[in-house]
Amino acid sequence: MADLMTHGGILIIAIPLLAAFLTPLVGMASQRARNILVVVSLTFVAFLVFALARDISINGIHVYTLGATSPELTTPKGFIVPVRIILEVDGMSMLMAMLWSIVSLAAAIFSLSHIANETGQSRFYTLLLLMVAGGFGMMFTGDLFNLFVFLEIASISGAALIAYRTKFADTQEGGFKYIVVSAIASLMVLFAIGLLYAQYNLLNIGALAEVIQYTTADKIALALLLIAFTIKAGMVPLHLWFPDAYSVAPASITGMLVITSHACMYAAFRICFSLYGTMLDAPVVGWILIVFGLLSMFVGVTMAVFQKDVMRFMSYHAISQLGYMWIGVGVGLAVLGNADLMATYGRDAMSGGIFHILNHAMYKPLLFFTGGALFHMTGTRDLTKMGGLAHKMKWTAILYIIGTLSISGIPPLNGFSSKILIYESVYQFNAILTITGIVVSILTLASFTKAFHSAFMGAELPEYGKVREVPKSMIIGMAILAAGIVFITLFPSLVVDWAIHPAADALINQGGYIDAITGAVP
Amino acid sequence: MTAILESGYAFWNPIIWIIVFIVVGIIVYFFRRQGQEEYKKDTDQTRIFLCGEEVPEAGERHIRVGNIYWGFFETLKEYYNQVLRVHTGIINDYILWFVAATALSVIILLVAGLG
Amino acid sequence: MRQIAGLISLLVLVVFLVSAVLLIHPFGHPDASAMDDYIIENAQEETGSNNVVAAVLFDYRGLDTLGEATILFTAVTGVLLLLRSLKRTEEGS
Amino acid sequence: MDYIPLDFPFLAAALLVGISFYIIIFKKNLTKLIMGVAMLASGVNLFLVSLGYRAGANAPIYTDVPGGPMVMSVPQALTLTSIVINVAVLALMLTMVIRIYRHTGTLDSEKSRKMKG
Amino acid sequence: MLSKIVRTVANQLIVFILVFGLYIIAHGHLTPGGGFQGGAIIVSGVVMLLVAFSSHEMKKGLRERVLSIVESSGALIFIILAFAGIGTVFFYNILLGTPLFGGIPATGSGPGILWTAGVIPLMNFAVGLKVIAGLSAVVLALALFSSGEEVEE
Repeated sequence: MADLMTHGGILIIAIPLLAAFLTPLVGMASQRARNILVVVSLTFVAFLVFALARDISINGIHVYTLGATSPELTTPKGFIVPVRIILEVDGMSMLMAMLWSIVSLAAAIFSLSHIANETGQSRFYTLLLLMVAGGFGMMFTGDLFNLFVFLEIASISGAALIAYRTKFADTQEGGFKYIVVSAIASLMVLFAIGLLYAQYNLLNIGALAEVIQYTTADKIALALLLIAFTIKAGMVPLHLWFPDAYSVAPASITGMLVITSHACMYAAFRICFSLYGTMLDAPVVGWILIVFGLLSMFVGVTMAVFQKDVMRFMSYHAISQLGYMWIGVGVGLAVLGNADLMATYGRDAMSGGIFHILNHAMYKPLLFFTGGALFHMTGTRDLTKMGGLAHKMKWTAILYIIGTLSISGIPPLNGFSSKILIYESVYQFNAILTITGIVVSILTLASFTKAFHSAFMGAELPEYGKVREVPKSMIIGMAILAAGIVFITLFPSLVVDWAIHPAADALINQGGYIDAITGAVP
Repeated sequence: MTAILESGYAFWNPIIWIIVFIVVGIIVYFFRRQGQEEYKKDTDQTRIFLCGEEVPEAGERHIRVGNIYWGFFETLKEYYNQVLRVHTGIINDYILWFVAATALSVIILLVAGLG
Repeated sequence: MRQIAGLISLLVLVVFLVSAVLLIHPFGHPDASAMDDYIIENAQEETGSNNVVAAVLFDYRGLDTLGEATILFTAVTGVLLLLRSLKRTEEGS
Repeated sequence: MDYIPLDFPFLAAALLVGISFYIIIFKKNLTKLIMGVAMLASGVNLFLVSLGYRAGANAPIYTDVPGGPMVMSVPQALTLTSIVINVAVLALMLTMVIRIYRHTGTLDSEKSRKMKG
Repeated sequence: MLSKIVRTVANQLIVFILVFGLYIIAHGHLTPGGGFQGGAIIVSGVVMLLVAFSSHEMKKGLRERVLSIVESSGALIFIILAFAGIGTVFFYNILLGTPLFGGIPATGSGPGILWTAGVIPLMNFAVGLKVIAGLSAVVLALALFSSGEEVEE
């Protein structure tokens, strides 16, 4: 077990990769064996993630130097800077990895029935596993160029999966928009990495953070990195590709894309807090994040009320919810240099923002899955054509209600507990933020009520006479996420103490992140 | 208690809420039990009564999504016109926004560095 | 309107990119080179490879190369997935 | 030549990025847009590989090398990785464009769009 | 399908292209080149054949399914070689110092010795295999699709 944990970080990345390379071969022999391989490998990875999370909460930051003679040997003997790629896993990466493991497992189980009638299933699962590996790589890596590589893995596999249903024209369009935006954003990330490399001859985030000067070239690099990750996360006004791509993907993939969006957000936070950290002009960058957050919250929700396509409607809500996280973390960043304000409300705001990531990662994929269940049964995403489906799809309707109450922040569900943390702490920074948040929350409830009414309520419609409940594996996929929601609802404090505060502290404490790389120098 | 969430100024306990919900549920159930218990299916007891008018078909009875919140959209017409103008759906515009945002944030970062 | 906004923001971005590349070290004379010097000195001994670039690719930065091979694999899978024939579904439905 | 004045390779890379952004923003043809992305990738790759150049140095390969300083090897490895990644991206983009053309019969980014708002 | 002259010349040339590509792959740890570059050279040969003969003819000898298996195997060999070092650390060069490719050249300039560099030549071969199969599959699939033929699932 201790050995397993020494190699935990890389195993979590490498096992999905290994499974992905095996999937096409196994799939040629037997479809059933392939499905078992996918689910078993993802379950094993989820187990490893939780074991590693426990290990990190006891032993602190996990460092793994690839190809060295020992995993802890971050810099070669008698040398000052790291040369090899280093995986660095702290509380924040661990939180992201935990929710990614749960959502990817749920999505894989959901897919078993959801795409059962399509061709090319082996390739679908291969890409799904590659996307999982790419996401874990983004969360765990401590190296800038490696971050770029894993970002590309996640985006390319995501784009191919979005376009999976090739018989529709809009899927191709959505996939194309996604891959163009991803390619350009990641090339700009690469340009910024080049700028940093040219000045400091380093690629490791921790080692760079120690020597970074915040020169003019560094500022330009920061802007390139920040905006590139912002467009990948999908914040207003850079969100335009977001609903196009999310609404056409198979529902299981949409649920996973939400988390890749969170992973890009994580990368942006990592750049701001761990790479630039105290060198940063903190209030300015904090306000940039807050403005993105405010715009996303408001424009996202008002556009969502307007939508008639159920998946598009939910993707605009995803944009709106991302805004809460950026506001929470942005307020934390704005007071980064000020220890007093950080203790008064900065840390609480960041905890709220990060807690909202966790909650959103549970209820938004759940809602996308229910949208996918509706599409699976009715064959349309158009809300105007739906109605009365609760008569036939009771479980879907119940799971949809859980998701709706959670996303609108109705007590006692988990969405409320993170929103109250954000409201109370952000209020002390600037009252407008809280007021916007509450208004957006009300509009969210209103629009979800509307969608619930038009899809589920009312008399049974004659054209949906043949509709029945979705297959079991889809229910299980949704139920995993619903169980997560119920758990967080019942034990908010447990979750906050065990996962959220360590994550927030890991971002705030830049010194700890640097020390894990360079502190071990003899 | 692992359920109580301290947020600096207040606390949040889902258990209390759940207890309240259960109590309210019991009360509601109590009142509901006072009512008539048996209905005969497919008689006038279970049919929809609409002031004696003829009840429309299921498809026409359902309020479709486009008709909900009509007043809201009417009030915010100006805003929606502006916002929808941005959502062109053309991939070139997406990249234009990206370039503009990058340029703007570089300017902001450099100007803030001067002052 | 769109033309003007596009041109202005493009111009601003290019100006900043040009100034950024002029602000870093002059071409051919890098300022810092600690990591690369270490690799050039020790690559032969540590990896046994005469080609230092191959040593970097497969040893020092092996995970990048694994990722790169994975991306190629992803793209090939994606292309074959998207170009697949849809015969079976058409027969089924 | 052991010294190239005025950082020409860097400038060329930055200008290449600018030109390709112009193509991406103003050309409505999807194939041209892909060409723009390819040029953008070339610009970034040129920038990366020129970062590691040292005036008058050899390639970092010890097989029968005449001696003297060597250019940095990490940027070359990064560039190689980046080139392969961009090949992969281009292949996928072209596939999608072929599919879009099959479905809509046009390559214009405005005419072929199905989704807006 | 192009003229007979082109087809004959292409048939002869492919041998040289294969040999050159394999040389580049095998000497990846000694001279400029490696798995990706050599693989790309061989794929250029495949493209030449594709131009000379039609995609329809090519499909008789080169099946996407086979290419897909080869590609997966290449990727598997690569990741298994990386996994082999996990007794120490992932990506640790286990073959260094063993008789198989285990030699370590003298520091500084010297003639290239093939039996050096541990797992690096093997990884080069794995990557080469992957690139040849993968890019050939892409080119073949695009050619088949644009000429209106079926692409295997």
